[in-house]
Amino acid sequence: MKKVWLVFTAAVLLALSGCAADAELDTLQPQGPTARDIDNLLDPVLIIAYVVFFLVFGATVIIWWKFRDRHEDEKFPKQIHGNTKLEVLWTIIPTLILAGVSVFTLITLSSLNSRETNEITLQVENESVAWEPEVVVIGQQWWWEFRYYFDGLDGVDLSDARNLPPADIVTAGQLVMPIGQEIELSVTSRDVIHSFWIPALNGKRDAAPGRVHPWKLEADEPGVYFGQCTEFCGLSHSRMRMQAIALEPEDFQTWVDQQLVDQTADQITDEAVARGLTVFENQCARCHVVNGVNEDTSIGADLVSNAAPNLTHFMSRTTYAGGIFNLYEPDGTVDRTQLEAWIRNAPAEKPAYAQGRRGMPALGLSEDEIDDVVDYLQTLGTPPSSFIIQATEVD
Amino acid sequence: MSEETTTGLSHNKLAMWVFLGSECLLFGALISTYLLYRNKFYDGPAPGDIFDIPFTSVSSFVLLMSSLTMVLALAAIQRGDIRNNRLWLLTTALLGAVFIGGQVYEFTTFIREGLGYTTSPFSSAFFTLTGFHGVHVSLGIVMLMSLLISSYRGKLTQKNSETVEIIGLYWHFVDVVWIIIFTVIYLVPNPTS
Amino acid sequence: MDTSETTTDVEEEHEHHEHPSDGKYMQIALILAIITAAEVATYFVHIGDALIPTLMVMMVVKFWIVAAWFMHLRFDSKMFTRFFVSGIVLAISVYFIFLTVFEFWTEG
Amino acid sequence: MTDTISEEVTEEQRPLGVYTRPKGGNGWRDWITTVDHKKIGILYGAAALFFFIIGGIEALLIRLQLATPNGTVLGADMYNQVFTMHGVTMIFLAAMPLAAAFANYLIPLQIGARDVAFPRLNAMSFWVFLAGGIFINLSWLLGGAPDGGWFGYAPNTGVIFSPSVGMDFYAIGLQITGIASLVSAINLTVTVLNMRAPGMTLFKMPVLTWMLFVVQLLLVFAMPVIAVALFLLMFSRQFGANFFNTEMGADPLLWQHLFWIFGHPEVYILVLPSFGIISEVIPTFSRKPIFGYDFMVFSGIAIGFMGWGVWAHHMFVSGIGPLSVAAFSLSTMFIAVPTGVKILNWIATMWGGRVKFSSPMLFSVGVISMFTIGGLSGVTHALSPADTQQTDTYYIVAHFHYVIFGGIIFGLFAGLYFWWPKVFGHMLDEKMGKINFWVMLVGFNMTFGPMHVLGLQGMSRRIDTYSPGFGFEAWNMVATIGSFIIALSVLIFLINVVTSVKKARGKPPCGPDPWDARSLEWMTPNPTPEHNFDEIPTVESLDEFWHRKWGTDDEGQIVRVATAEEVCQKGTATGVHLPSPSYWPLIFAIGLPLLGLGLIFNLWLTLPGGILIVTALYAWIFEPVDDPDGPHGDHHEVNEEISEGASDV
Ligand code: HEA
Ligand code: HEA
Ligand code: HEC
Ligand code: CUA
Ligand SMILES: [Cu+2]
Repeated sequence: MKKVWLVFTAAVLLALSGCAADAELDTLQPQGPTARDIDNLLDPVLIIAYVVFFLVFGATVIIWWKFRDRHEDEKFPKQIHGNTKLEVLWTIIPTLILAGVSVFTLITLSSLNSRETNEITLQVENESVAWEPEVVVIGQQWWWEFRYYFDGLDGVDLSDARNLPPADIVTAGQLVMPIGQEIELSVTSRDVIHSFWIPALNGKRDAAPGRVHPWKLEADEPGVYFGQCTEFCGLSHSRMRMQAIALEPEDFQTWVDQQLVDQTADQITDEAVARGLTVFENQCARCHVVNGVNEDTSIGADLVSNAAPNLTHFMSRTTYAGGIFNLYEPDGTVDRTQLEAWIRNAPAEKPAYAQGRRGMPALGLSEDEIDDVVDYLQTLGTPPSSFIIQATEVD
Repeated sequence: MSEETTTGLSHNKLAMWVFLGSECLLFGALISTYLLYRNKFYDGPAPGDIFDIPFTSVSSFVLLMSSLTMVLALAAIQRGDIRNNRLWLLTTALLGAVFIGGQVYEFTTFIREGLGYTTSPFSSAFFTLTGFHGVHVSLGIVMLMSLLISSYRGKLTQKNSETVEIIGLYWHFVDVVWIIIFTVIYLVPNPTS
Repeated sequence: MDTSETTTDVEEEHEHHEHPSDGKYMQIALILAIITAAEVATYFVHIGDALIPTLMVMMVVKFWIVAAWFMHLRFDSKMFTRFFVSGIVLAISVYFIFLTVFEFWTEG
Repeated sequence: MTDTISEEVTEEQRPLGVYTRPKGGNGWRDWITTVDHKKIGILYGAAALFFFIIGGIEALLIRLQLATPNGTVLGADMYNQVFTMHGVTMIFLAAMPLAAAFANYLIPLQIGARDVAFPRLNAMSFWVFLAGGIFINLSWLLGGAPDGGWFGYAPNTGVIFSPSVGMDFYAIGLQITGIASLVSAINLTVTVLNMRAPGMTLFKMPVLTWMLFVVQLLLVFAMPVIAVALFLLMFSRQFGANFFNTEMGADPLLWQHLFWIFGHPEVYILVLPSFGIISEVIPTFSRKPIFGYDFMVFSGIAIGFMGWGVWAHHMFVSGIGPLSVAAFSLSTMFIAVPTGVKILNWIATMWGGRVKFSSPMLFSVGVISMFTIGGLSGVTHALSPADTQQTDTYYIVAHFHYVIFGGIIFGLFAGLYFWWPKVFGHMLDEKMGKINFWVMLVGFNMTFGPMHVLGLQGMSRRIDTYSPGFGFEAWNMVATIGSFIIALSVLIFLINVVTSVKKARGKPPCGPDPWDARSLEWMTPNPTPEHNFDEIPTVESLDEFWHRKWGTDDEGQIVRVATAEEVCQKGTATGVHLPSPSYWPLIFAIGLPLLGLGLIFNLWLTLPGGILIVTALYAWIFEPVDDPDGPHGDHHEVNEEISEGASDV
């Protein structure tokens, strides 16, 4: 029996020491300074924990071998009632250990809460803007919205997340950020409590309605960093995922440039796309916004959260519907089948309450309409680089 | 009580005190919830707009005096003075009823003035807190009336004065809770809209 | 095992002191009434910054008087006081922290 | 639920055996009207085991769903109900009542009393608990179980976000079981303070009684907090109150604070009974007194006390601000100190002893090592920055199953094996008990050990499915297999019970002292007679029973001074005045769920509920204290002195 134990602990140890190379959500493989701080705090404490455990466990093993009663007589061992010195000792030693641990905890905690904002210079519509990287993160059932205000958040009232002032960039599911920069997040929610979490970059922070919680992210290297909503938020909580996409500063500038372009109808030449636009205007525009087609964000008032993903640059994302579907195959072609299935009957792809008022409803479109609207969707935005598309693959 | 117990205290009285200890956390939670929400009156009336301090002062005074009559009822039964015991029990119950009457009046006035149970977090917290207190007082009245009934059936004598004492403890507790509510909820300056 | 100095045992005397007379109760009630009047007076007479501390002091005094005299805690077993005070102290400290964590005191 | 397993054995032979009560006659009536703390204890135990299996089956469903990625065993909606009900059932309907079973059965016996202070209230507590448990589970049939998680964070539990009646059942059902806990806690508090045998000072009470006493105090002060939280939820759902309506400026953290102010003391409410149990088992099988009795008692009190100042460690990421986080982070860490004192004292008790690893002892040693793992992972959560990575992942799930299953369920099983002969008069099979333990140990570690890894690899909790590719597949499969091994071990336990009952049938009860036990409850014969003690013993020391059996000779050697049979009372006293049975506790309890159903479905239903409650209360008050035809109603003056104790409430 004891062998089982040893093998098991060995396995746990191995796994803990980072054998699982492909774990995209692994908390023990930090990819940014904050996550690294946290990891550095945890690791030594894990070692202390192992030591304490093996002391306790070792003692029971010794008792098993040494003090097991092998006689069937009525002899008694020495009757010891206690020992005050020992008691004091094993009160003080853990206290000291924990006092030491708490010092490091406080240090890490304060660095976790410190803010180090560098302004970066961005070109926004041919103007140079000094931007303190700040992103508003809004959770709702069951996807995330990210808003960029290049004039800063000072004048932006975030107290009612269902009714936010227009932003320069509104995107969903994927937070795009420059590397080597601390990005300040303002996390809030439009309905219930969610929790925003990109394990490789930082711990999590709850998104609560009516409250704005500060948080931050920083990545060392370009890449796609996966996350998952971790506060239970109802039916599709497990299908509320997100990614942070970290780009080189130049690539980030390119992304910003692309996001600032509106989708006006006069660019459309293809007939199917034009028909798709009509479908969009008739069916989708009451919830979704495509800048240049419709503006009013409150049309989808029948949704509890009052908002659906902004689709202006839909194709610039690599996942959709709360980050659960990949928009592109690894070779860069669009996975139309899945997208059509989504538009055919979204609740069948991602559970939503039958009573509606959240999530995307099944709209009962004909197959032709679906085809057209997907054609139209495919014109929205510039596809990301193949590096991002490939990094989106999980395996 | 003749019963011998380890501490020499009666089970019933000890149980009542343990229960009152527990009630402290109940009312504490309700009061804190109220405090948290006293500013959250949304579109409805604010506490400062709507409270009628003179009126509440009178009903607070009534409840406070019911504590006196309660203790007099106890003193009477402990002396074996059944007649005065009944008198004071009845007075206590009546004073309690006046207080409850006042509360009902207060609530209906508030509702007329636009402060319903669902008007705002403030209104929900206010009605819940004072409602809980009111239910406690009402239960107290029921218990006092039961005492009176058993007194008229000849069951309440000097020997079981402890029953009166225990119900008295409950009654006084409900009174001290109101002492807190009256100060913290009514007298401390209230926000207005 | 040192068990001689246990606290809550038979030894604990529960001698029933003479309870106060009716007259005494009336006096106490009169004091309560006067404090209440003073409390209510603060609504009409403005005393500035001292208001809240004054109110709190009066509230605590009233509370204490009712508990000590009407509820007989002064005369009764310490055990009762212990439970009641535990409840009160626990409630006050826990809910004080609770409100503090909401930044209740600083929100104005 | 117990009388279905009854057997045809006459009452004279087995006055108490739950499995051996006569079927015919009014056997079941005896059970539903009983006010005997021992029967109520047995009822608690049976109900708790029943709910444990329900909760366990829910757990197995969870594990089946998660065995492979993109699982299809349960849909998302069903999954959410199942894990919520698993948590609720296990915590409130299995672990707490199983502890209550021990508290009810053992407290009066360990302090040398004939019953609890308020026998009828005690019966009421049980029936109200059962009514609440059944009520919550009725939701499966009446429109969907609760689906907001066991801590039901607002506003996700509001009507908009949780439109089924499930959360109504949660709010009202837990309120009902809460009443049961509070009443029982007051009852047992008074019992411990007021009904100790002569000479039994507080510091001669067995550690188990001490721990249970601390638990009752925690319950007394913690239940009202959850009561308020549940009222706020109920009023919000039923009457549209705005406590959690964030559109009007309400703060969703209000619920979290109230829940966890209760919730953290709750986890010590759960674990302290188990700590108490193994504090009885370990000295017995080490043949040594408990090491550092005073420190054991005081650390228990310290844990209970400190448990009130740490609740926000469940809220490190909910946005309470860095200062609060820092404060709660530190307070949480230092709870490890008194807990460590306990662990080390148990080890010191065994150290240098002559340790017999019988099945209760195996489970106790299991607690020491498994709980330590859970406690240590708890300390890693207390590092608030690290907890931002851990919270709401399977690393937390691993933590709390290690403390709960490793700390509580193992401890309760130790207790079941240890006191089974006391309660039923026959032993459980030792060999099967040991197999039971080893299978459970392996299954347990296979199930919950991998969850540490899963959590650190980023697997969130409360997800009905996960995608392949994140590295979750292998460990989830291991965990699922492990959970079925646990199920097997529970099955072994059940088989052990059945075969042991069969084997014992017709045989005389086992001896009075199968384990060379130490505390007062063993001074009554096995199974305990209805009146407990023939004569209330006078207590001189901790481990009174043991000291009456063993003395020291001139050389300081321990020698037997009396056999257990000699020390043990015969259980033959007659004419002891015991409180009479009553129907009203049960009737009262039936009223409550009706009231609840009325609030949820149709207010008219509250009418019969209310009538039942009021009738029961008044009948209760006016019911004669003694049933003239009752079994022990003979009220001789002579017996008056030993009839002390139970009040007529
Ligand atoms: C029986 C129940 C029980 C017990 C006893 C504990 C004990 C502890 N728990 Fe646990 N806890 C739960 C049940 C329990 N917990 C549950 C159910 C949850 C999750 C609720 C939910 O979200 O659903 C939870 C969650 C939980 C969290 C929140 C995690 C999160 O959601 O983010 C935290 C954070 O600090 C925590 C900490 C602790 C600590 C520090 C202890 C300490 O008391 C442990 C102390 C013990 C030891 C440390 C081991 C022995 C000590 C020694 C051998 C001495 C030497 C030690 C050192 C020097 C370190 N627990
Ligand atoms: C006392 C508390 C307790 C106990 C004992 C358990 C026991 C178990 N729990 Fe527990 N669990 C919780 C309390 C508990 N749990 C809580 C509070 C939560 C959080 C809920 C929430 O998030 O809201 C949780 C959540 C939780 C999850 C996470 C769900 C999620 O986040 O999505 C998982 C997943 O594996 C799990 C698994 C298990 C397993 C496999 C067992 C096993 O140990 C169960 C073993 C028991 C059995 C297997 C029964 C065996 C008996 C039989 C099978 C006999 C058959 C007989 C007949 C057919 C007649 N539990
Ligand atoms: C009633 C509101 C509503 C209507 C109408 C609607 N949608 Fe949606 N849509 C949503 C919501 C809400 C989501 C987010 C769902 C989720 O991720 O859980 C969504 C998500 C999407 C997404 C994924 C976006 C992303 O980045 O995650 C696409 C693409 C989409 N909808 C296309 C359409 C099209 C095309 C139509 C019309 C034919 C349409 N929607 C009509 C509400 C609506
Ligand atoms: Cu959003 Cu979970
Ligand atoms: Cu906790």
